[in-house]
Amino acid sequence: MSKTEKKRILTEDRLREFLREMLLIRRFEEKVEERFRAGELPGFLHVAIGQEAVAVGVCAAMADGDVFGSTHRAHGHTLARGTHPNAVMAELYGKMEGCSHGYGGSMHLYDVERGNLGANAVVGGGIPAMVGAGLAFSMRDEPRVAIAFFGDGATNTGTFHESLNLAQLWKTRTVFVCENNTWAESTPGWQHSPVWDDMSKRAVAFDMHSIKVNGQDVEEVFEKATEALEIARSGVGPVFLDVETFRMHGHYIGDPQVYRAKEDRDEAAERDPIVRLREILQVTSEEWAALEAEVKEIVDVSVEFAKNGTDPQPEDALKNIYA
Amino acid sequence: MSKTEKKRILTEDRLREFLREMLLIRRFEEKVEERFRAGELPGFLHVAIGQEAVAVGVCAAMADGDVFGSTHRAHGHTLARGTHPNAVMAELYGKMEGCSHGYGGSMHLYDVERGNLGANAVVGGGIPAMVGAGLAFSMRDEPRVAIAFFGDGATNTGTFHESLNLAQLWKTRTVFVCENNTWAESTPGWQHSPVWDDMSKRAVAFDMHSIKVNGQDVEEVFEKATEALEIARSGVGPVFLDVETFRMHGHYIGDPQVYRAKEDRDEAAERDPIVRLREILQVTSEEWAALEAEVKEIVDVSVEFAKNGTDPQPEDALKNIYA
Amino acid sequence: MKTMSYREAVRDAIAESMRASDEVFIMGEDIAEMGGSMGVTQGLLDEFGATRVRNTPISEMAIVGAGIGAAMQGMRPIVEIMYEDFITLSLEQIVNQAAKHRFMSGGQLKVPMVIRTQGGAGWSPGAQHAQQLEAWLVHVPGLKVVFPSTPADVRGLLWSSIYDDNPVVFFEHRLLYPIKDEVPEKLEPIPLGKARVIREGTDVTVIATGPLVHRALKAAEEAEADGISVEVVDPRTLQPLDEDGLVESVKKTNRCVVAHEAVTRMGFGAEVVAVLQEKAFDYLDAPIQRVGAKFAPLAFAPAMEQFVVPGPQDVLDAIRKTVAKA
Amino acid sequence: MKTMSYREAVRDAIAESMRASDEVFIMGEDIAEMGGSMGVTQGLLDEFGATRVRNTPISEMAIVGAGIGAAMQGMRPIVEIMYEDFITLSLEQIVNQAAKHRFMSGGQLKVPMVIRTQGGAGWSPGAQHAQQLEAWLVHVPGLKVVFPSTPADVRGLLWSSIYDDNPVVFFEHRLLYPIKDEVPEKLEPIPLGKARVIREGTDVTVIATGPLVHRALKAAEEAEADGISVEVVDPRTLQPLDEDGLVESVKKTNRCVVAHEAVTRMGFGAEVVAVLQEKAFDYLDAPIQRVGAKFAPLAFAPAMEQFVVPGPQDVLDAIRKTVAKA
Ligand SMILES: Cc1ncc(C[n+]2csc(CCOP(=O)(O)OP(=O)(O)O)c2C)c(N)n1
Ligand SMILES: Cc1ncc(C[n+]2csc(CCOP(=O)(O)OP(=O)(O)O)c2C)c(N)n1
Ligand SMILES: [Mg+2]
Ligand SMILES: [Mg+2]
Repeated sequence: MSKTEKKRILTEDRLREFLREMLLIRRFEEKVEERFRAGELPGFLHVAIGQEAVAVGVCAAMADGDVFGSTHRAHGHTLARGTHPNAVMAELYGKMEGCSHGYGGSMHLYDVERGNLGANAVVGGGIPAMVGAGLAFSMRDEPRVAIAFFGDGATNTGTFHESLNLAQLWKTRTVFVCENNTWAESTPGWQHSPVWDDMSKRAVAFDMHSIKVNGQDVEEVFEKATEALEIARSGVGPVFLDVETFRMHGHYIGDPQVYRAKEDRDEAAERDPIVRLREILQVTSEEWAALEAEVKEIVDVSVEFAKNGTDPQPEDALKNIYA
Repeated sequence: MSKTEKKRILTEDRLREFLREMLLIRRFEEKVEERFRAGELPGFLHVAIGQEAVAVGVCAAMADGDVFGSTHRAHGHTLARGTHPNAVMAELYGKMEGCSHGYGGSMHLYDVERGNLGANAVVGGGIPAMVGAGLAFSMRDEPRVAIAFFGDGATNTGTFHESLNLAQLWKTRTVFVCENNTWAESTPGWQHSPVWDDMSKRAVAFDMHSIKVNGQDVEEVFEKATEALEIARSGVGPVFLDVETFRMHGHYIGDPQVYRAKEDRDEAAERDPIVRLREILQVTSEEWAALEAEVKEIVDVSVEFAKNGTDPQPEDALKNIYA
Repeated sequence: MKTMSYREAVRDAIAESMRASDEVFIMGEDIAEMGGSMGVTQGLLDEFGATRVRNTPISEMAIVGAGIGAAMQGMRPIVEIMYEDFITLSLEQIVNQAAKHRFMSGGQLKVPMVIRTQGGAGWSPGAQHAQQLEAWLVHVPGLKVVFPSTPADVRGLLWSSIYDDNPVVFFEHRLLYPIKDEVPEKLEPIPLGKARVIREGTDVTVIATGPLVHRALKAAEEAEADGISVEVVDPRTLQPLDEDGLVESVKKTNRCVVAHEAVTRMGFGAEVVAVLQEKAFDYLDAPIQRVGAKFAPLAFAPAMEQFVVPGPQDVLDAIRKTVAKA
Repeated sequence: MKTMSYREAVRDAIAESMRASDEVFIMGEDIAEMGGSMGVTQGLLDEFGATRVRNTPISEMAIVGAGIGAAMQGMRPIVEIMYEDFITLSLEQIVNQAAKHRFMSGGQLKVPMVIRTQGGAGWSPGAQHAQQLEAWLVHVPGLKVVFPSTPADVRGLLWSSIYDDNPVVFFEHRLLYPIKDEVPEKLEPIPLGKARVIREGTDVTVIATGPLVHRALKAAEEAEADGISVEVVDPRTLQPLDEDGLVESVKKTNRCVVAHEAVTRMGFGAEVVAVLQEKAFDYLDAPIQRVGAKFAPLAFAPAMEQFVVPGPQDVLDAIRKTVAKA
């Protein structure tokens, strides 16, 4: 069955909206790369170029009141869930207008109002909290779901396994989104996991319902995420989304990727989810140019916004430690 | 196929030897219970009454040079591997003649000469060291195996999962012996694991070879352990032994088991591995009485030995901290 | 006033808070049917049911982490770590997650949870069931750390910890559970961050925590016979630390002993010494003496164990030493 | 003498020991093809192959635990924990296992391994990639703890740590890696447990670790301009601690500042203060000043970060304060 023939549950408008969001994330992250290389951004950053369809598809499937936890690679999830690009960019510049008010940085993007309970710089570290949030929803019988994003590398942490066991045991309202981009930093899947092309086995070990997802197809991501969220929301148990995706760039910005074969990079580039959707939607060059212009404007504005943002005062460093 | 018809790979003599060892462990542990209740033994202790066939079968399958790590429930493994009952009992009494010279106690029995690298009071805590020992054997291409004993409860620790992943990934010469007695302290299997009657799933998640074992049948334990050790020794990869067994007594000595239904205790008692083997071997009452007498003598002597042992000097507490 | 054991006082604070608020629930290994390995939570399952009294798998990382997530969603979880030694497994969650979410989010979140744990030597538990690790947590901004020594204190402080909007690591001590003492008729919250003068005196201040409070009281009585008047102060909350309360006492007595069961080296006493020598330098007539476990893992054999763990005699020796100094 | 960066010095010690002994091997996340997240292990894979230079899964518990098992079997593993913050995940293995096997077995076993890790603020890594946690390990009998500040020291001390028969937790610092300095032509082992006087002086002793050694040297120069003669001493090994070496210096100068990048509260400095106030009480003319990070997780924005992390100015202020005291 060719992709375009597939029965569509999404309207073309909705798909175009997805395309716009994915493109926004892509251009945003490219700008971040550029600004980092220009020496404007403190710390170190990870972009998710190539993985936009996962962020957009999963976040679109969430409902108001759902919450999620992300990883060191969090820009896409955060933008896709509706945090304004200005707030994200301002955070990367360490400004008070940032979504974590300058306290967090790229690896600690929060937006609690929109259910973003935090990106996490400890691999696997954010997963159990989503079990606990899902537990709270179950205990109070609220139709809400907690979503944990993490990578293939994270499935090697003990935290991950303990979390899955607990979630399945207690039937917490949790969805686990494993973004398997086949890399953990410089370590390829086959060097970190005996079974690295089928992460679902790690969920099945706990009898957890698992769904395989092509992470380059935003429509499929959306459909399967919707299904997963419905199941989890109903209270019958958590769901594992085994998402196959591609990291088109380095692990961190500036990563020379000495460890990665050129073919692997090329392959990743060929699976670009944006190119794919653009083709499916048969977007004309004019439409595309308009879209690019619109997105560029938003990204440029975000940089301006961020640069004009307010630096925290030194003494602010001692605030927000205790409630 | 009835048990007695089964093709026997062990001679009757060897089986009788197993019976003797199992009985020795049983009577030893009963004596330990008695002496603990009499207030003679410091600390707190866990007996493995009902699980003797696992200890005897697995340890008999080991070769010189093999090593193992045990748990808080370690008397059986230690005795089965050949540590003298005197040395074990002396350790429980905290004497210098003890197998850990009074530094360890029941939960920290060591006998490095016989490959016992230590019982561990942290659930799951001893598992990764057996991966590392098995790694050393692989790196040096030595035909030796490292065996990790642990319970069903331990399979919920992150340490366990990380260890299995690493062992399988690196094909370490390790055998994992999961003694599933369906209890983690007071917590029944169904309260701690979504899949609690088939622990092999947790190994299969890493593509590890798993073998199901009836832990009440010492012959089967020996056969399957032998098979597992052969595989691991050859270097093709680690093996998981999914052993079903029964804890006939409480979690610790003195445990009133308020949490446990009478039926469950009765069922456990019916699966007594010693009674079973005695029947299979059709041991006569006279033979049995002789065996009991022999074993009783050994156990009684061990208590005498232990009581007459040397108390460490207080200042010895500051020795053996650094090499 | 009525009488309660330390164990009952912990249980009472948990039960009262669970009666008062649906948000409070408790999870941990073997806390339900069995009532906890120390019997602390006995009866709670019957009263509150399995939804709010949750037996957990042996997953020290995930249960603390689940507590964090539930706390972020407005619950007030109490997570029990059966022995302090196993808190080593949860530290990533406690230190990198619970302690920092509020800060890293720039104040958007709070994590109101209590991590209860216990430990302690003196009954031959061996090297992996007796460590006292409270000092580690005191090093971590974002956490509160409580270590009460009496039934009344543990009851009032646990209540306050449960209703504190921050992650609180709450240390109990195995040998304190059976201790009985008077407690207020009705539970009275005790604010975190306030030291308590347990015994007044004029010649030397003993700042002690947990079981050492009781050992210090014994030592104080013996010292009294020698004509040495000993003041015993229990910080109770180690973070935030009532520095003023401690300084005040030392300014009065001019001599000080700091005592805890944890290993002396890099133990909580080091911090107390560092604070006092700075804030009360001119008042100190003698070096502050530290009393704590000798530098060794805990051996099993009782004779060795006793040698390492500080007892009343060690406190008394330290008192005498500090008083002897001209 | 030749010149090496701190990074090269670490690499050189590893490579030399791997050349010298088959038992030495290294494992950690991304240490192979990539050469480590800090580039420390670059080239080792090429020289020693994938059997001895092992990329690992993200399994901080298992890789330390595997190191323990290999060490028990006569290997000398070096396990790298990419950031100190993640050592929180390995503590059960380090503290309950590595540190105690020898003791619990009554001397039957030894665990010769090195756990290398690094951390440090000053480049906006955020709250989960910058903690300095060396104090925790100093609290644990059975471990040795090393924290070198110069290329020569890191080279000689890492060699000694690798050949030490005990588990050694070896702290490096992110900002030290590029620092270049003279090192001996041929690697010279430096014994663990010996402090080093880095700069002689007579008015005040600054005891500093890691990056604070360099910041203290800057401060010392500025103080010199004010006529204050500063001695800078680096303990280098925190466990065992060269107490005599530190006491000796303070007995000479009568004043002391202790400085590290870790949070001041319950930091390593507290222990140093506690030791010195006891052993050099009569020699101290002023309270010992502590310099360390302020009590906060590390904020991302540079202005906030700088405020929290101690710099040369903080050391200088402390020097002035201690000298000002009559
Ligand atoms: C516990 C822990 N160990 C190591 C690291 C360093 N680290 C950061 S990202 C990463 C790789 C993560 O791989 P994966 O989970 O697949 O996510 P991806 O980077 O592919 O998005 C590593 C090892 C960390 N942040 N946390
Ligand atoms: C990490 C850790 N958590 C909790 C405990 C307390 N504890 C001791 S034994 C035990 C149950 C272990 O169950 P299992 O692994 O099935 O072994 P069994 O007791 O059945 O032999 C628990 C919870 C511990 N020792 N270590
Ligand atoms: Mg990945
Ligand atoms: Mg069990």
